[in-house]
Amino acid sequence: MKIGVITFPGTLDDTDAQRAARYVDAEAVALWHADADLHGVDAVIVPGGFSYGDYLRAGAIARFAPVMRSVVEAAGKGMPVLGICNGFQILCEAGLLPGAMLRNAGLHFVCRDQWLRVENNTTAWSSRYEQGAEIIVPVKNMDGRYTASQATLDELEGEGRVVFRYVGVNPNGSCNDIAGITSANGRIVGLMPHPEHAIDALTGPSDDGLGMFYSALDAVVTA
Amino acid sequence: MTSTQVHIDTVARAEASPDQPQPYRELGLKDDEYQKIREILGRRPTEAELAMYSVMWSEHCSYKSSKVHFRHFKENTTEEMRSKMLAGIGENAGVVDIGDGWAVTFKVESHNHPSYVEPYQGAATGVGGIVRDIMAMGARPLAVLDPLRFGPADAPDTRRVLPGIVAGVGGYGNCLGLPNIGGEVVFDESYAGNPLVNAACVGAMRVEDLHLAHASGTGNKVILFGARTGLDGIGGVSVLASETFSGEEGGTGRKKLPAVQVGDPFTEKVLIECCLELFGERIVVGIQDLGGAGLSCATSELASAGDGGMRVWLERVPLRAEGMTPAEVLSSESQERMCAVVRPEDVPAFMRVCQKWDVIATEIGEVTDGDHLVITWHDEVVVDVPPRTVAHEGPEYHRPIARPADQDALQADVPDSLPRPSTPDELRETILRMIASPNLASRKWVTDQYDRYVRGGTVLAQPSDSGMIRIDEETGRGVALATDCNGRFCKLDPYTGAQLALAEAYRNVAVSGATPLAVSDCLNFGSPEDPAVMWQFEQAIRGIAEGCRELGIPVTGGNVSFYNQTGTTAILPTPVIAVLGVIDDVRRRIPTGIGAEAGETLLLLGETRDEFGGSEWANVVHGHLGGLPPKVDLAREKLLADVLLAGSRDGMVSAAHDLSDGGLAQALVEACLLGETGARVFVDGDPFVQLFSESAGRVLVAVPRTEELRFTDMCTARGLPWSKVGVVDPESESLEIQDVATIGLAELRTAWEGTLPALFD
Amino acid sequence: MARVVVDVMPKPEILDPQGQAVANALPRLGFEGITSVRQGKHFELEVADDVDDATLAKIAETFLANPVIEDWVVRRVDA
Amino acid sequence: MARVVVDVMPKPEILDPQGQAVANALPRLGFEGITSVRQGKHFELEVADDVDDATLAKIAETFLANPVIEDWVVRRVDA
Ligand SMILES: Nc1ncnc2c1ncn2[C@@H]1O[C@H](COP(=O)(O)OP(=O)(O)O)[C@@H](O)[C@H]1O
Ligand SMILES: [Mg+2]
Repeated sequence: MKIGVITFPGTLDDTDAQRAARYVDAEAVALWHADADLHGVDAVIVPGGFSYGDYLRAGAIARFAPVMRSVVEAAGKGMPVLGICNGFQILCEAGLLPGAMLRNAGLHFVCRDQWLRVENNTTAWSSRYEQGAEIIVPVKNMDGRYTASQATLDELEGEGRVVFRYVGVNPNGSCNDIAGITSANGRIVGLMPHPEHAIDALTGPSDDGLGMFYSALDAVVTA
Repeated sequence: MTSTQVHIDTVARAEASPDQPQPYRELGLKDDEYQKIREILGRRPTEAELAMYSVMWSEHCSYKSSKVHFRHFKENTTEEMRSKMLAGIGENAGVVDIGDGWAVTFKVESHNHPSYVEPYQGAATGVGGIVRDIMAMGARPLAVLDPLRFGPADAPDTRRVLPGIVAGVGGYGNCLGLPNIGGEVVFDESYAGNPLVNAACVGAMRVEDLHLAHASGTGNKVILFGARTGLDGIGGVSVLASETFSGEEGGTGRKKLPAVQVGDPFTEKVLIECCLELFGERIVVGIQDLGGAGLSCATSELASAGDGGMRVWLERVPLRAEGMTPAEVLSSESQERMCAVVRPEDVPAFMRVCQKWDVIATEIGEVTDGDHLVITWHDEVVVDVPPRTVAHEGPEYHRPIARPADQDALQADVPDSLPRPSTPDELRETILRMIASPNLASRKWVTDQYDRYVRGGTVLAQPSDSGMIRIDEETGRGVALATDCNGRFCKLDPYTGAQLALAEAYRNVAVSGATPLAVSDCLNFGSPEDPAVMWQFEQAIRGIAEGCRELGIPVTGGNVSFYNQTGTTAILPTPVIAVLGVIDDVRRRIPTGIGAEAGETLLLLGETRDEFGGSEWANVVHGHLGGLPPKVDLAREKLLADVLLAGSRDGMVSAAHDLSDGGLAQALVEACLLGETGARVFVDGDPFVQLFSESAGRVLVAVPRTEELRFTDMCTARGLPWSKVGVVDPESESLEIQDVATIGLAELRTAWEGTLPALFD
Repeated sequence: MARVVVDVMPKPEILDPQGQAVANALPRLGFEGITSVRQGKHFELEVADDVDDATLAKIAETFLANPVIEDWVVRRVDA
Repeated sequence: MARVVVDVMPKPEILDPQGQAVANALPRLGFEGITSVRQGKHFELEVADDVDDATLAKIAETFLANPVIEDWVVRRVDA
């Protein structure tokens, strides 16, 4: 099982996402933004960071990278894709997921250990969790306030496509406390919190994030 | 020749017009300094040379007022201490060997004055600058810390300055992908017109990859890479360190435009990755960051530290602005630039790596076999100087030193007669008031704006006593870092105060289970032309140097920031000390919060005396500063560190928290809130003294019930005083201090965490 | 060479905490009478003469603004 | 009620990383002919009729912009 991890200029959590892949015994494959070749990976992670500085708008420039064309194409064929934080923003900008991210309601960068509820455990990235499980994972971002038109929100809620929801505190003013959503087919997931920082209680608040990477293994094997 | 070149001041022109008046005073040079330059060159300097000397001979770059005092460091560094250093004072940053083939480099820098003018960008570029210092050693930057000082928390200007500075530190560091693992936030009236923004960075490399900033090897190429050079920050160094910085216009040496640069963390992130790939290819002979004084500094320092000769074609420098003069190109402080020395045959490989990362790289010069730095601008010589005279042989002053006239009165004004709380109600009230005071309240509002997780190696971060990162994923080897300084103690007695800062940072590292190894400092003081300030400075530096000798850990480098004052009133003397420690396996780190294991016993290590001079209690409750600071006992600090290390090695300690500002009460509240557990505590003797004294050399530890005897026996055997002060009570939702007060955790949390959000949201 | 300005604003129905923060701060600083503030982005482009309005519209819509959350206006101005 | 626009731009000699990022990206997206981009902030204020130009200028200078690194323009527009 090979999990590809994309590096754009300004990507920060690529080594962490690679480490997370290795923790579940997957092979982590580094993918370079300028190289359209996905090098035979079975799943792709678009990691966090500030691609191109996020100077225009989070994810706005990265989505045009050659590698993203290949990701969009592979996703169309059902490859599991996970967008974390800036990766989530990029997937939204690329149209793989609906909605957009705005500046946090508090106007500050927020880094905190965040409780999430697993609202949908049928996606490629959440099948290892119990439905309704509460997990603690770091959240850290400047532009994490998920927003979408009312119609889109209704659709997401109606189809059970909200995968993770903030519990307790909503750290950024996100609509409906949404922390993460999925595509209609459950193969693409984007979330603001960082499961790759919750793979070991030594360096994170818990190892609750590992479930997402294990889920991807299952998704690939059973696909 | 184009028309713009007609006005260029060349060496030939300088020789032909020896009497042409030059604006050296406006550039911050004194009459005798200017004369000295003329003597060195045997003629008047060109405009470009003048720009170069003026920035390099500024206080900030030349350390002209402080240099003579550095001998204390030298004289107090034993062979044994020296043996741990791979690079020391004089290099971009100190480097220590931490074992397993790893070298670690760390340094603290100040960016005080720009941060007052433009809080966000001033702080941001402060972080950017220190990170490049670490890169210039060949290391990968791994984490940052930010010791900060502000005026009164409720002053209107603090509301302008603090949020901007915090956002700037975070904005740059977060975007760069460096976890922020510690720092300080301190409020005092003396910083009102002059906040302190110190920034520290730590990085690591394999020992064999250490790079020093030397340009050697005739024929080697000098390559400038990173951002384009623009008109920003010109003359910044001389202005920011100039005696006339005080907010009012019109002084000499002050330009109309304050020198503030805008940082571009994205470009710096790419530059880091590019540099690391270049280091990996082993094609970098020498490297230097461009910080204050820009190319003037980089070229003269590289040449001076190497064989001495260098030739630079200045017109090749990629520019961002039109019509820049050679003097401007040389002194621009545009950020996110580096300068490397590369063998000619490696230049193509160098360029390939830069291209991959979209980093602009330009060959601007080469190493020559002469002993002059020669810079041309379209074939005309604009600089021809012995580089050592620019970079390393600047002026050196023996400033007058005088113990302040009011020092005796200050020390005589002891806090003994200040009314103290005595009834349980008063004590309870005092506890709540103290933990909510700006200097003791939770720093969460600040630190939640910093990414502490990025890179996945952060083992401890705020609010732990020290930050800790894993360096080696295989072995678990890591480092801990803490910065501290209590300026109030330093004001009362700068020698002891500086040693107390050293002791506290040392202790903070030790309570995390790491072994303290080396020291860096950032010495923030008022004007060196004030003999009273120079006395504080000399006392502090001697305190640090002699303290380090006693602790057996070397000072590997540091930074001096003078002219921190509002009008003629200096800031509290603020020698910020950073201590670096090593831990062979981060898995045995000691956390700060208690209650990880059921039934822990709480022990207080060390002795509590009636010491309230400079204490936070005297400050908060009485607005009083006087008397003497607490006694410092470095042998005791060493013993404490040894005991904590043994306790961590043998699994005898499950949590530890050092006692400092606010004393035992503060430590107990923090330990409970961080561990989210209650505790029952008993204090012997005068409860006020027990709870609020700030005696040094004390640590609160939690030990599992099963280890209690073994641990206390060890303390007794080693001669470390200890006393049992309570037990962790996971069932209880409160901190119960027998015969004093029982306060619910929720009430404590509201008091402790509410202050900064109320002030700054 | 032509000069083009693009202003990008959060859509009216989208909460604009940045603008709100400015609005809230003004009375504290002693400025009364500002009833609402919205904050957006302002771009100034130098554009070759052969870049037509359709291209500019495309740049704004696909890149400078995100139509999900933002409105935009493109204006040519005299240099 | 009056409508006031304030545009705040980085001074020409000051680095503008945001504008630069946009300018560098445009050719990659297939848009040629944009030779320079600067990015700043655009504020839209609703202002009571008794707020005079001097006050607006003061707001812009002391609060919306930092004169050390930014220029600004204040304009009244028709509602
Ligand atoms: N500006 C800051 N940036 C990052 N961490 C900070 C900052 N200020 C304080 N901290 C962290 O908050 C915690 C409490 O700070 P402090 O009370 O100064 O600790 P101590 O008294 O142990 O030195 C520490 O972990 C410290 O590193
Ligand atoms: Mg401390």
